Amino acid sequence: MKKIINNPENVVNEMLEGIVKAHPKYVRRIEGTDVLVRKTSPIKGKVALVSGGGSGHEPSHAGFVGKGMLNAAVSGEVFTSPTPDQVFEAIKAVDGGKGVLLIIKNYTGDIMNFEMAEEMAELEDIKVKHVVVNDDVAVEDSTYTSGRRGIAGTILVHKIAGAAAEEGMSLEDVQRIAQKVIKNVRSMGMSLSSCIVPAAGKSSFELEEDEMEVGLGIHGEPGTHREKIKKADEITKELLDKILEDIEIKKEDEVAILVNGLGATPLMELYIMNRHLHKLLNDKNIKIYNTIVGNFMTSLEMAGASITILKLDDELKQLLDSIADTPAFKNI
Amino acid sequence: MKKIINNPENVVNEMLEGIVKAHPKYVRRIEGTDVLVRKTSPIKGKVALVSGGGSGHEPSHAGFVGKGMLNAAVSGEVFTSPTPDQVFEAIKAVDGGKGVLLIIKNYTGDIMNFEMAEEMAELEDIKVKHVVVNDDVAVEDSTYTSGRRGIAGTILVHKIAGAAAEEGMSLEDVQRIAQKVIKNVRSMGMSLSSCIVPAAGKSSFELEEDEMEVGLGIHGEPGTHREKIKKADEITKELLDKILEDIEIKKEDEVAILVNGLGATPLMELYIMNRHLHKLLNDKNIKIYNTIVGNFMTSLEMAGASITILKLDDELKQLLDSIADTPAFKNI
Amino acid sequence: MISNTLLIKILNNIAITIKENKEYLTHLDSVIGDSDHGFNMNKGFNEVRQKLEPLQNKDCGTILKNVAMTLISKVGGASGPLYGTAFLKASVVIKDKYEISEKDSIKMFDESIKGIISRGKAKQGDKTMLDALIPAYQIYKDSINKGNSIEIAISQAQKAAYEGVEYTKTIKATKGRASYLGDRSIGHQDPGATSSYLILKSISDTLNNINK
Amino acid sequence: MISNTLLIKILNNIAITIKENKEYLTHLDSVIGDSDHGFNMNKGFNEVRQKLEPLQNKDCGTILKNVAMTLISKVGGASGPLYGTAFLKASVVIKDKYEISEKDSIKMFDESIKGIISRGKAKQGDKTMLDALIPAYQIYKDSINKGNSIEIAISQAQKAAYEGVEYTKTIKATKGRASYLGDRSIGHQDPGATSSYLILKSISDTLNNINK
Ligand SMILES: Nc1ncnc2c1ncn2[C@@H]1O[C@H](COP(=O)(O)OP(=O)(O)O)[C@@H](O)[C@H]1O
Ligand SMILES: Nc1ncnc2c1ncn2[C@@H]1O[C@H](COP(=O)(O)OP(=O)(O)O)[C@@H](O)[C@H]1O
Ligand SMILES: [Mg+2]
Ligand SMILES: [Mg+2]
Ligand SMILES: [Mg+2]
Ligand SMILES: [Mg+2]
Repeated sequence: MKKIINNPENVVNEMLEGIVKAHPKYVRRIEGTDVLVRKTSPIKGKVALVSGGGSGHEPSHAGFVGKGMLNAAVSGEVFTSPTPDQVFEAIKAVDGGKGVLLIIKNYTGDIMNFEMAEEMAELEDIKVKHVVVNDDVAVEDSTYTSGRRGIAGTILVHKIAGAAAEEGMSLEDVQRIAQKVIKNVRSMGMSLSSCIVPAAGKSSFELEEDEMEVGLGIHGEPGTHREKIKKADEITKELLDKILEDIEIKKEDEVAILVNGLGATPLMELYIMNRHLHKLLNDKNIKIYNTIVGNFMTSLEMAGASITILKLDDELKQLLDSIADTPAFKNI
Repeated sequence: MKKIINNPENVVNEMLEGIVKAHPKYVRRIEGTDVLVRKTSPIKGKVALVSGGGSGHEPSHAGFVGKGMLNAAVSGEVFTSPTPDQVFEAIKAVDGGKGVLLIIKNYTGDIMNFEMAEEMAELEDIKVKHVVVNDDVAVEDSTYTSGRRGIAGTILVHKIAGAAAEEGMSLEDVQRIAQKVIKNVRSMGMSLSSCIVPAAGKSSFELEEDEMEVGLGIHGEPGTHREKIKKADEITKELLDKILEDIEIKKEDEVAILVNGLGATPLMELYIMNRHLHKLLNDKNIKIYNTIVGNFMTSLEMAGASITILKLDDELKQLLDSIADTPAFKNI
Repeated sequence: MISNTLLIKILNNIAITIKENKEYLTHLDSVIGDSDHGFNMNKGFNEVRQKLEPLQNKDCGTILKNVAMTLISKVGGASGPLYGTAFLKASVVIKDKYEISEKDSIKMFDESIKGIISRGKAKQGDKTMLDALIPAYQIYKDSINKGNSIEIAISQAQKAAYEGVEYTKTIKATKGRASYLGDRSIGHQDPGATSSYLILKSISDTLNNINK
Repeated sequence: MISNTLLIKILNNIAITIKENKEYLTHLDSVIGDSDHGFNMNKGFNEVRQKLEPLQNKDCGTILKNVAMTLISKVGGASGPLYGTAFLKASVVIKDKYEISEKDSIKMFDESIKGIISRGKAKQGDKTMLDALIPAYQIYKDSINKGNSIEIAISQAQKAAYEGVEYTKTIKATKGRASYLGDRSIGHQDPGATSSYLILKSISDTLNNINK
């Protein structure tokens, strides 16, 4: 295992300390917890957004704490949902009287832990609602599975719901907006290499020199299938096709796209994918309103990428455009 | 070679197309060249900044084209300095009458090609000056070497000289400021793995599972020496110590620090280094005015990191604080 | 009959068992999950172990409630809330009691499983811990009802749990993280079913050694 | 005497030689540099080759000037400006001439090297292309001055260049990218010296085959 770490058991704590030292104008840590909140919390009269999940997805989620996005991020161990008490601490720290929206990614563990926190908060009369992001089309959404996973599309939920909260909308409205994003966002990923969970010390899976794993999540879990590695343009098409099988996007529809790196993929490769993604969408007469390229929802040192497509309407467009100022996502 | 690319010979061109599609509000490409300039160029009455170098260091340099930083970025082949005609095109496209400053990293090839472009521009009566960034303390700066290399510290030259240009300073003043940054900035890097130049198709060097390469540059060249891999805190100390051997930083001095990832290093690890870097500097009573953590000057899919320290004075502090709005670096 | 002192001993031994199997559980989770089951379970039970000392003379309900809260706040992931809920439900059955009777133990087992089901919405055959726990519970109940001692019943139960673990190898996961693998999950044993088996096995070992 | 037609042929063959040695040069550069020497040289000379056709009937000065400009605008890195400058300086010597005399050729070689030195500020012993070119030039000059033909002189020169390449293995790089390696550069041959040798070898092969 080649990592710049000290002790696998301390990575989350030391990382959080490093984040706070890097971004003191944005975040502070609730003492005794793994919760980072905006420097000035709670903010009165504004719905607060709390997200989180296992660590190892940096800059998710702490990197998105700031104006126009999250109020708090809760970090679990690497790839492990945080515990309910931690989420509860986050809720208490950011509630400004107008209620708190939990943004949960669709994993059994995340849902159970966040819901338990919600139950705890309700006992203390804090208004809490939640949404579950499930953008990953690799997994079929049926009663015979745990449903689609939440992956990179989550960033767009943070951005847009965050903008809605910033505008002073009610908890119900912010939840409705978040749900609208979730209903219209889809992602699909692939990877060229596995990642190494620090505490496990070895690769989560092995790939041959000429293989790629398609339809994988962001926790080092294997994907839906394995293929011979293809050219960037073919990979891009394969991911997009799978997305468009799942959601109807018509000619003249407007979309936001996100080409997300999983951690070890050079930006060069993400831009090469982006180039072809634009071509493919242009060919279909789908209008690209907004493009985001970078490492936003990573999986430690995994090499690979995901594509996210969000179908927009006027309300979503306006919220996407509004100002965001967080360590990892800024919109001026 | 595992990469999301089409053809190794087209990576730079396709990447540049992808960048323009991703950031149309920031950059456009000068047709027939590998030069990206600000969307609105030239800007009258303002000194223009041109930087560039081989590709493979993304987001350097195109990612820093925008308000408060560069006016143009010239991209060579992977790890190959761009040719003089390309640099000349950039100069012509951005000169707004107040002159152009070339920001060159100290490599034989970069210097020769940029200087030839400067000679071409002078023939056409465009006022051009240049500075040479040489922040890498791994290499001794003596008459028996090519001198220290330019690495991640370059970003701080872009930021600060860019701010000076934005304020309307003269070419001489912008050059003076850039030189002040160069005089006060030092970096040192290490890596856990090599990178693969697409056209070469295989790793530039091999490292054992328990080895790290110390003092290496950003072109996949081997470093000054090899060591057994150490803990993050020890690595951080080793890099910092080497920097502080080279530049005197006294108690109460104020510095900006940059913990830069080389491409495949998870942000988690950069933050863990940042945590200890803060501790080490605090212990020495050196004041950290500003912290930047992320992938800014990369080396394709190399795993590793560098530390940069910039000694500040009031003028540099004010320029560092001013607004920047580029695809890869935003300061609100 | 299980006294509060014996309960403490059982819990201590479970923690040791989990620790010994940390790498094993993580390895199983790396194949069809995300490589954290061993690490997280150990983190939780290690904390449980450290909390046992001051609970020495407390009633069994209080002891188990503390275990539950510790697991909930230390394990995380899917297994944290599930095991936490299981222990919490069991603790309610023996609130204020200093001894656990045979009858109590059936109820505790039953309530634990119900808790896991209501929290996780899974059922037998989904390739989860339930595939070890449900058959184990059925044998346990039958055995006690036939008049067997807790020692004998739990020994039979852990064998059934083991078979349940083996059974998980033959089926496709339809709940939890392994479900993303679809058919590719077949052939691999479920980490949570395995930790459930290890817990029952540890209880059985403790009880049967003591009585020997 | 080298005619403009023969010059075109020489340049064409250099381009072929560089193409054949693309991987080799890149490999050498991967050991002590940044893995691009073969790729870049080939990119430049490939472009040169495509430009030769319309230059067929031009004077030698024009031909070489075109080669120089192509290398400068296509190769990049350290070798682009250096080889570009070398060809540019050589072209000046034979401006407007349709034939290159023995005496011209000495002057061209000399000016090329001076151009490389003034552009790159390196000297013999720095482990660069100069370590192949300078000894080659000295032998070449002596040989022509002794009354030998260009064919014989260039054949001796390429051998000296080869020895220069071998010599680069024994010394530490103090210029260019390999200098960052310090003592670790010792034992490895310089890619630029190697490409210089290959160019001279290719010229020699072309001339000596033709005259056979
Ligand atoms: N809905 C569920 N009901 C019961 N058990 C479940 C459920 N989902 C997952 N599990 C169990 O949890 C185990 C995984 O636990 P763990 O690795 O700690 O959590 P995570 O999957 O969040 O990483 C699985 O092997 C399975 O036995
Ligand atoms: N200052 C210099 N003078 C002469 N030759 C040089 C100089 N610097 C580098 N070289 C030559 O250039 C070669 C490297 O060329 P190349 O790999 O194309 O450029 P880069 O080092 O920019 O990647 C070296 O092997 C060396 O022979
Ligand atoms: Mg997990
Ligand atoms: Mg190069
Ligand atoms: Mg797991
Ligand atoms: Mg090179």
